[in-house]
Amino acid sequence: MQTLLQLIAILAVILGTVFSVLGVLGFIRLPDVYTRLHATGKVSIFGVVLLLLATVMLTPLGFGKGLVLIALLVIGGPATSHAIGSAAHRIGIPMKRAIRDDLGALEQNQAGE
Amino acid sequence: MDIVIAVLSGFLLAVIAPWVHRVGRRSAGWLLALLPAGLTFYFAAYLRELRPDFVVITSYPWVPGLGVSLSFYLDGLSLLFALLISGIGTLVVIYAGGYLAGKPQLGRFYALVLMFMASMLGLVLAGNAITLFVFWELTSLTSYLLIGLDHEREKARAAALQALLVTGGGGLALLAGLVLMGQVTGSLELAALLSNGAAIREHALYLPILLLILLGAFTKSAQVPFHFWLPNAMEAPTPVSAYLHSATMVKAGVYLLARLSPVLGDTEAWHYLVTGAGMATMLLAALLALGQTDLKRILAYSTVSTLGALTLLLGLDTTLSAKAAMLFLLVHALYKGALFLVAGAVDHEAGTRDIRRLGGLARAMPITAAAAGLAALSMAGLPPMLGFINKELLYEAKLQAPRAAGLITATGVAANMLLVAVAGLVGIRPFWSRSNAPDARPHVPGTSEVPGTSEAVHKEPHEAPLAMWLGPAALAGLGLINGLFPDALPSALVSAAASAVRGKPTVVELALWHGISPIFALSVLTVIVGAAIYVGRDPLYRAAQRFVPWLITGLRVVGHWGPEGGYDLALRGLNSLATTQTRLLQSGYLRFYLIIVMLTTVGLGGYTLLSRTGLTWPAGRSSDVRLYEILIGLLILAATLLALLSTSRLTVVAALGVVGYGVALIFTLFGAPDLAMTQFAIETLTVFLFVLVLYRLPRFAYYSSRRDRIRDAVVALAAGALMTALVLVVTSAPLQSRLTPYFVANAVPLARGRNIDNVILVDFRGLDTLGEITVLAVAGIGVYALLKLRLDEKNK
Amino acid sequence: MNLILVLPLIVPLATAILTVLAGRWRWAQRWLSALGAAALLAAALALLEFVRREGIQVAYIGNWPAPYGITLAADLFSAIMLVLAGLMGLAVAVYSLASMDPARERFGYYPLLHILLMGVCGAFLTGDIFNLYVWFEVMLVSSFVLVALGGERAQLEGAIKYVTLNLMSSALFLAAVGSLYGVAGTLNMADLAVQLHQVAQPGLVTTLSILFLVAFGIKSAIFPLFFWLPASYHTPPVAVSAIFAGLLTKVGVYALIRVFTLLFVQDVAFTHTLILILAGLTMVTGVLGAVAQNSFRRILSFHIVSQIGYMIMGLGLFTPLALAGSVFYIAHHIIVKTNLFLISGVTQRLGGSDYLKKLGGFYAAYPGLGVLFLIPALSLAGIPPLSGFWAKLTLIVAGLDTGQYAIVAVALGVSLLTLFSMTKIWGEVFWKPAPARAALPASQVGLAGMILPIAVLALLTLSIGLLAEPLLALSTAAAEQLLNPAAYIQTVLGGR
Amino acid sequence: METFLAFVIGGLYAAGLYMMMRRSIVKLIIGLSLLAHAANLLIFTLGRLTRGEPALIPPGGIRPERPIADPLPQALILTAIVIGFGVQAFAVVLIKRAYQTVGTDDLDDMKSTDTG
Amino acid sequence: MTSLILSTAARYMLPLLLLFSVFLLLRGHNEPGGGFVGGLVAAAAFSLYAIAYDVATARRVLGIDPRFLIGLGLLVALGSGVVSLAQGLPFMTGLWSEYAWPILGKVGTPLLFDIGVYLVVIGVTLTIIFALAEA
Amino acid sequence: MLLLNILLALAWVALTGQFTPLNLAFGFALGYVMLWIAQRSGKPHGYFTKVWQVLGFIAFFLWEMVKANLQVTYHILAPRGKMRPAVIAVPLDVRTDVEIALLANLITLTPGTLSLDVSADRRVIYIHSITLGDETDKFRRQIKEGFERRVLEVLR
Amino acid sequence: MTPVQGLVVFVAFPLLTIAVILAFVRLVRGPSLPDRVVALDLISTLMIGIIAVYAIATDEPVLLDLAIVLALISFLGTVAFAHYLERRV
Ligand code: NA
Ligand code: NA
Repeated sequence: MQTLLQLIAILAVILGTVFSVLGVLGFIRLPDVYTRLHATGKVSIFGVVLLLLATVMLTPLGFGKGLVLIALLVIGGPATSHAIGSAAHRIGIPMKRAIRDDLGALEQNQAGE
Repeated sequence: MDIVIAVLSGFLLAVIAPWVHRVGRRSAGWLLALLPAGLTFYFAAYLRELRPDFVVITSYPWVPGLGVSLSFYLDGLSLLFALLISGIGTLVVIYAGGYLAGKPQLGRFYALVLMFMASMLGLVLAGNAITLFVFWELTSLTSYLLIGLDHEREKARAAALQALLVTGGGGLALLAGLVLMGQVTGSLELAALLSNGAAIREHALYLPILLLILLGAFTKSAQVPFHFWLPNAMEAPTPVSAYLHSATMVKAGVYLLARLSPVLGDTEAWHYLVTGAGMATMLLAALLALGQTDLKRILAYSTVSTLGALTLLLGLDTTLSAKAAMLFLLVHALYKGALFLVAGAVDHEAGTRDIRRLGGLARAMPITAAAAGLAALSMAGLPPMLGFINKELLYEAKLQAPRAAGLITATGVAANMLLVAVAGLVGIRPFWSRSNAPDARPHVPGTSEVPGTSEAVHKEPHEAPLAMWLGPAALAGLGLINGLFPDALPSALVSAAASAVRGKPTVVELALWHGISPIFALSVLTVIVGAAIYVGRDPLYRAAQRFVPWLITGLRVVGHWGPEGGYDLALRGLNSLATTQTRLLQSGYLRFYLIIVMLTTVGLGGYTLLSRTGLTWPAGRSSDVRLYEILIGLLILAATLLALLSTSRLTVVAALGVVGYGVALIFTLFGAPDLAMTQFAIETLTVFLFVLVLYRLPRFAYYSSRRDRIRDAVVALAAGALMTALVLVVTSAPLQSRLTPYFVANAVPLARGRNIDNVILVDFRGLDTLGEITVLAVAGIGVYALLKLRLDEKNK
Repeated sequence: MNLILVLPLIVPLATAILTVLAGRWRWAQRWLSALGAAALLAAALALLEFVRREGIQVAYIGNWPAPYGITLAADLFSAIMLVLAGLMGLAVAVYSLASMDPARERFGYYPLLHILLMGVCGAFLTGDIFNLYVWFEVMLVSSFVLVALGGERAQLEGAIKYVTLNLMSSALFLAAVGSLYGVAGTLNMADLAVQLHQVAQPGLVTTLSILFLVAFGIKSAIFPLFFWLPASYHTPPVAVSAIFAGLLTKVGVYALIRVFTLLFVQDVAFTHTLILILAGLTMVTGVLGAVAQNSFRRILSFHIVSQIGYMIMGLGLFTPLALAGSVFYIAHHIIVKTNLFLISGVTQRLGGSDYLKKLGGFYAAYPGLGVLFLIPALSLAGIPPLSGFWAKLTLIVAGLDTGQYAIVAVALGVSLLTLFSMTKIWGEVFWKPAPARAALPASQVGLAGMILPIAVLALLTLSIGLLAEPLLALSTAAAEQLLNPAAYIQTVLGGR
Repeated sequence: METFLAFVIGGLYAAGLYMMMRRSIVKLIIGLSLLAHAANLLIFTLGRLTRGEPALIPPGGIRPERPIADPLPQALILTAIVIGFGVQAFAVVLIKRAYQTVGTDDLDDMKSTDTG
Repeated sequence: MTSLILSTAARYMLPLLLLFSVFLLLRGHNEPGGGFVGGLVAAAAFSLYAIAYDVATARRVLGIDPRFLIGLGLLVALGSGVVSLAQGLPFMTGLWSEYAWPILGKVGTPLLFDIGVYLVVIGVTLTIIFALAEA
Repeated sequence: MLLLNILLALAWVALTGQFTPLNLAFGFALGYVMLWIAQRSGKPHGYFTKVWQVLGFIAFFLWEMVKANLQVTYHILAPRGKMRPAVIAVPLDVRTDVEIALLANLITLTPGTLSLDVSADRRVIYIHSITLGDETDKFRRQIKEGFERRVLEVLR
Repeated sequence: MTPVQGLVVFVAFPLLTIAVILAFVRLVRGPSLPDRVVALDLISTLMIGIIAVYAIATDEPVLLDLAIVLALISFLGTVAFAHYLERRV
């Protein structure tokens, strides 16, 4: 049992680290703030959640706290992404290679009226 | 009655004097004069006990911690002064009641003049060097306030300030000299100083002490080159001039020289310095006196000349010169006091003090004229006045001077000739000259226009009231009576005083008639030439202009650009130095202030660090570092750099956040979770605050030039390097905390907490935390008030 | 005797809390403030009397023994300073009742004043170097707010400099305290005094002492670190200026004297000579700064700087008499300088300006006020027999004793220039006729409340001058305690 | 690690001080903030570093089981951080008000109280 | 316009944050935490509300003037120190109840002190943030 | 409400690590107070305890999350040309704040999508998508039938 | 040191730190302010991860409390940032 937990934890640490780094890579590579939000809001958070999972498994006393943290990240992360994304859109940060922008169109209409 | 009461009573009366003035109205002067009169009698009572070795010492502790006692030392010298001070004080208080009648300043005048009198008594009676200095400064101060009595006039204010600064500055030198003397002898008591003269004269500090004391004495007694303040002090009301600036205060320097001559005198330095200064003052002031047109200024310069003569005599430091000086003191006080009061009466009655406009007043003011005439006779040294006896004694003393007797005598005779002419100018001309047609002589520069003279108002003159003629009459009368009976009072008084000056019993026998001698011949010559100068002053002046123009020019220069010019220059220099310094230092540029603070820190701290500790590389600790720790450190530095360079405010705020998070991470890594937690929270809130505030502030602009930025960077880097060096040096040795083991051991058993950090915060060092939350509370109140309270806008 | 030591902290804090909670009831705030200030003075007087009779007093906060917990310690020097703080607190509290505008009262003036006093008292009482930092901050932050309270333009400009430079000082102080712990492993000052003698690198201790010198030097406004003071002290309401002028820099001086008698006496030839040089420069630059000014409070502000030079001159000379002179000087200066600021408030109220050019005619109109001005002004200039004379005399005697003629010459010269400045104010504000201008609606409301503390302080100045011995004896005793720290160390570390 | 941090601390001090010397009041406050970080890190480092072990005593224990990081500097820094926060909050608002009242963020336009 | 998503999130974050803040406060004596961090977290909760809704709503939720909290907190902190004076012990001496309370364990004046800290921190932080956000 | 309260109580127990009934009760009480504080800002809500729905929901969600991560990872590593970002308006059936917020969060956490904004009348949600081709309608259907349905299931 | 701890110290830590630095690079480069805000948020998220694995490395579960504080509070920070982003910066 202990070994199994250890194994899972090692896996979680590795995966978590990898996803975290990947998320950051995406954050670097992706073209505009909206797509970058996908990278950070999902991948990095996922990576960190995995790391937390490892913690939950390895530190018995940290069990509850790890879960609380995961919950926090999962609730807070999207709200954050949303807040930044909508703010960016409202102050007019352009989307790269966008094929459609309903919200932008709406705002233009309102401005036009 | 104790002397201390005699001295201090004046202060007490001064406090209630304005009230007495208000209640007593016209009779206030007479009422208030009761005290000085009583004091005169009190001191006169000591005359019965006068013997050459007469000394009364009383002492009360005052500030024993500094060796200061309220002790008084009454001997012949101080008694002579005390009598003059209280006696003339009586007359002046009465006189002022008439002179200043109806003026709003009169109440204040009473208070100040009584305070002055008490201070002056304290000065001459003080038996402790510091006590003497206390009274010395009080006389300067009261003089300041009295010169500025008519304070709405700018010239009065300027003259008052000038007198204060010159005498005050000298006073400070005096203080240093007195303290040094005290240190040499181990006591500040006058008696101790007087008995330790030899020790002081042989001490390495003798010359500095002498110079400091002389500086005090010379400024107070208006010796060249510090004489200029005294004529300017004539801005004061005439009773003040008569009392302070002729009879008493200006003699304080002379008193000091006389008092200390047993201690400091009879050395080469003393002879040269004191005699030299006295001689120069005597002659120069006599010359300048003759050039004046304002009655009071003429008197003032002649006073300066007399002060020079007195100083000269004390510089000679012989028994004869001491006698002469003491007698001269008395004589001068009597005739000059009288003449000043007369001048006041004339000004008061005729509306001007310009001698070119005064004449023929004898018929309208007979008593005043008589007093003036007697005083002038005494001043000119004519028998049967006391001044005659005095002049004989003066010449005798000068002829017997230990050094350069010829030169000294010649100068003395010349000065006296000039003063005879001056006596005619002030005592004779206003009363008995035929007309008051304008004088042909032009005004001598440096003496400006006649102050206090309302040119338009020419009243019809008549005799002054009793209060105003009593003083001159009494003083002039005393000059006559004492001249007639010199062996009564004057002999005893001068003997006692001269004994004090010489430090050994000295007997003086004065007589009106000494028989025909070379000295008598000199006297006669003096009077004749003096009279000739008086009569022929205008042709003489024109002749001087033609044949010795340099003399006139010289006087002009002395008047304009002499010491007084130096005073003005010093004052202007001080102001411009102050302005320049302040503009340079207090420039208003915050970064300049910061640079100076940093340079001070780096300079002093760096110097000390380098000179007191060897900067060694802390071996062994540098290797113990992990990769990710370095990365975090670099992250902090990179974020710092970003904060430095970015022009976007919110980017800077974000960068700051990264710095804070990085620091918090270091806290985390090195066992400080509480700290990290707080740091994370605070950092985020700070970012929040910055965002809240900064989004309303303008974009970052680069205001500074490239050169400024480089300069600032160098300074900042130097400061950073100092801190780095400090850390390296401190951490190079291990730390043995004296406190932590105790905290660790007692956290659970005594403080009942397992988080030692928190236990320290709320228990072991709870007081820190109490202070800390107080700071927070204040910050909260402050921010709220700053944001909500806007007086500026309300006012608009 | 623990209670009597903590009262100077509890009383102002409790007063501040109650005035905060009193919130909208302005009358309650005012009464509480005055009562609290009076209580603080009473507590301080009781403490002084107690220390005088029973010797140095110690309180172990939290009942933790020294050096582990925070120790409060009151020797004579501390007790004297506390009494002065209480006295100034009461004077300014009463003055504020008459002069403070209701808007500032509503926005926390009274709590701030009392917390300021608490910080000052804490600094005087604490026996712990880090705790000293905390009290400095309490004092500073409340002074920051008081400087800016009202938000007038000059206030804000002055406050920025005041805040920035004082924060520099705090940062340096903090770094120095951290370093001290890093070197000696302890924070209790008595313990530090013992440990610092055993440090392996004595040169490092000297270096740290320089950091303290600069940090406290900024707070006490010595040359060349004083810039914040003339930039800001004249900007807030007069009551605030007055308490600042009286107390704040003196806390810096107190700290300098404390650490350079207790902690940093390893290299006196270097450190104290440096202090002496700085003292001279401070006197001169300060007084010259004053000469260049033309407003009442600006002149006074620069004179604070100059006078600080005298206070640390005694420290630099480092003899019992010199230190006694410093203590005496501080006591004299606090009373006199606060009073002069209070008077400037009266002239401003009645004359409508602080600029000498726009003032005048006060002697003719208010001769009593003239006398009340002359007493502190002449005392400041060292005119005998007022308090300042004895203070200067003590220092001068001490300087001549040690053969430091240069500093004595500077001290004497500067006192003449001080006199020059004071007569400048006297001449312009009191003697000069009032300038022709539109008659200002000079409000006489509350004037009596403003005059009362002025008169009391003037009387005190006069009394100290005429009867200097008690204070001098007290100062001498305090100086002896300072120069023989063994008793202090023994008392603090000795028992519980 | 102490050696390495010494340089980080020096860098923070230098940067903070440099920022304080700018003419813009906004930069001034940034400088103050950096300075506070520098001071905290300085105390932390001077208290010597111990990796990982917080000053906690396990439940039921009397003493920590392993050698712990010195909690005292931590407590000092905590106090300093909090004080710094209060001061900074006030300073930042002060600067905002100064900007609003004076109408510029250029410190060179705020000299009237020194030179006026 | 306030974001619906944000305001909803804030509504659920608030109790969580408050809960956590009390947690930090109560166990600070034994584990990392304490009144200070606790107070900051609580203040963060209400600040979040001020952003997601507006300051007026946040004030209403708080239900008490934050400035009053400052005074109250200081009073509690000072009071916790004064208690021991009444017993003749030095200022701020820790006094502990002999009865062990549920959850909290034995309660002492240091905890009371920490509560004072907690209240002051909330009061100050919110005073500042509300005032700034209103400006 | 009750659910939330219990969750809070559990969170308390998890935080303190003391699994005692008393502690649970204390946590419950605390949570109640906090909720009471929170609800003062707006309208109160009622909840159903549908544990199985919740569990199913969580499983579905976790799966979607893994999918999302893999997908974005692909985009991170893949050449940029394949991205077709767009903002699409999707009409909403969910009404209450909580429903909308939950839906928005889920959308954000799952493949290729990010909630940007909700219209003022709460009838339209604007979603940013990385990979939308021209299949706007299909995208809308996915959202409505996938997430919105399940959100409604759980919350109503 | 257990294998997990070794893994954490020698692999996860450096990698995560590098990830933080990469995120910081975006903060430096921007280009837009929202990018920077996201970067800051990402950094705090990554720090939560670092703290979590550090809890494993040191076997100190109390560090998770720290992570919770960071998570809670950084949420506020980011939201505040975003909020004021909208108001003309
Ligand atoms: Na704590
Ligand atoms: Na305690």
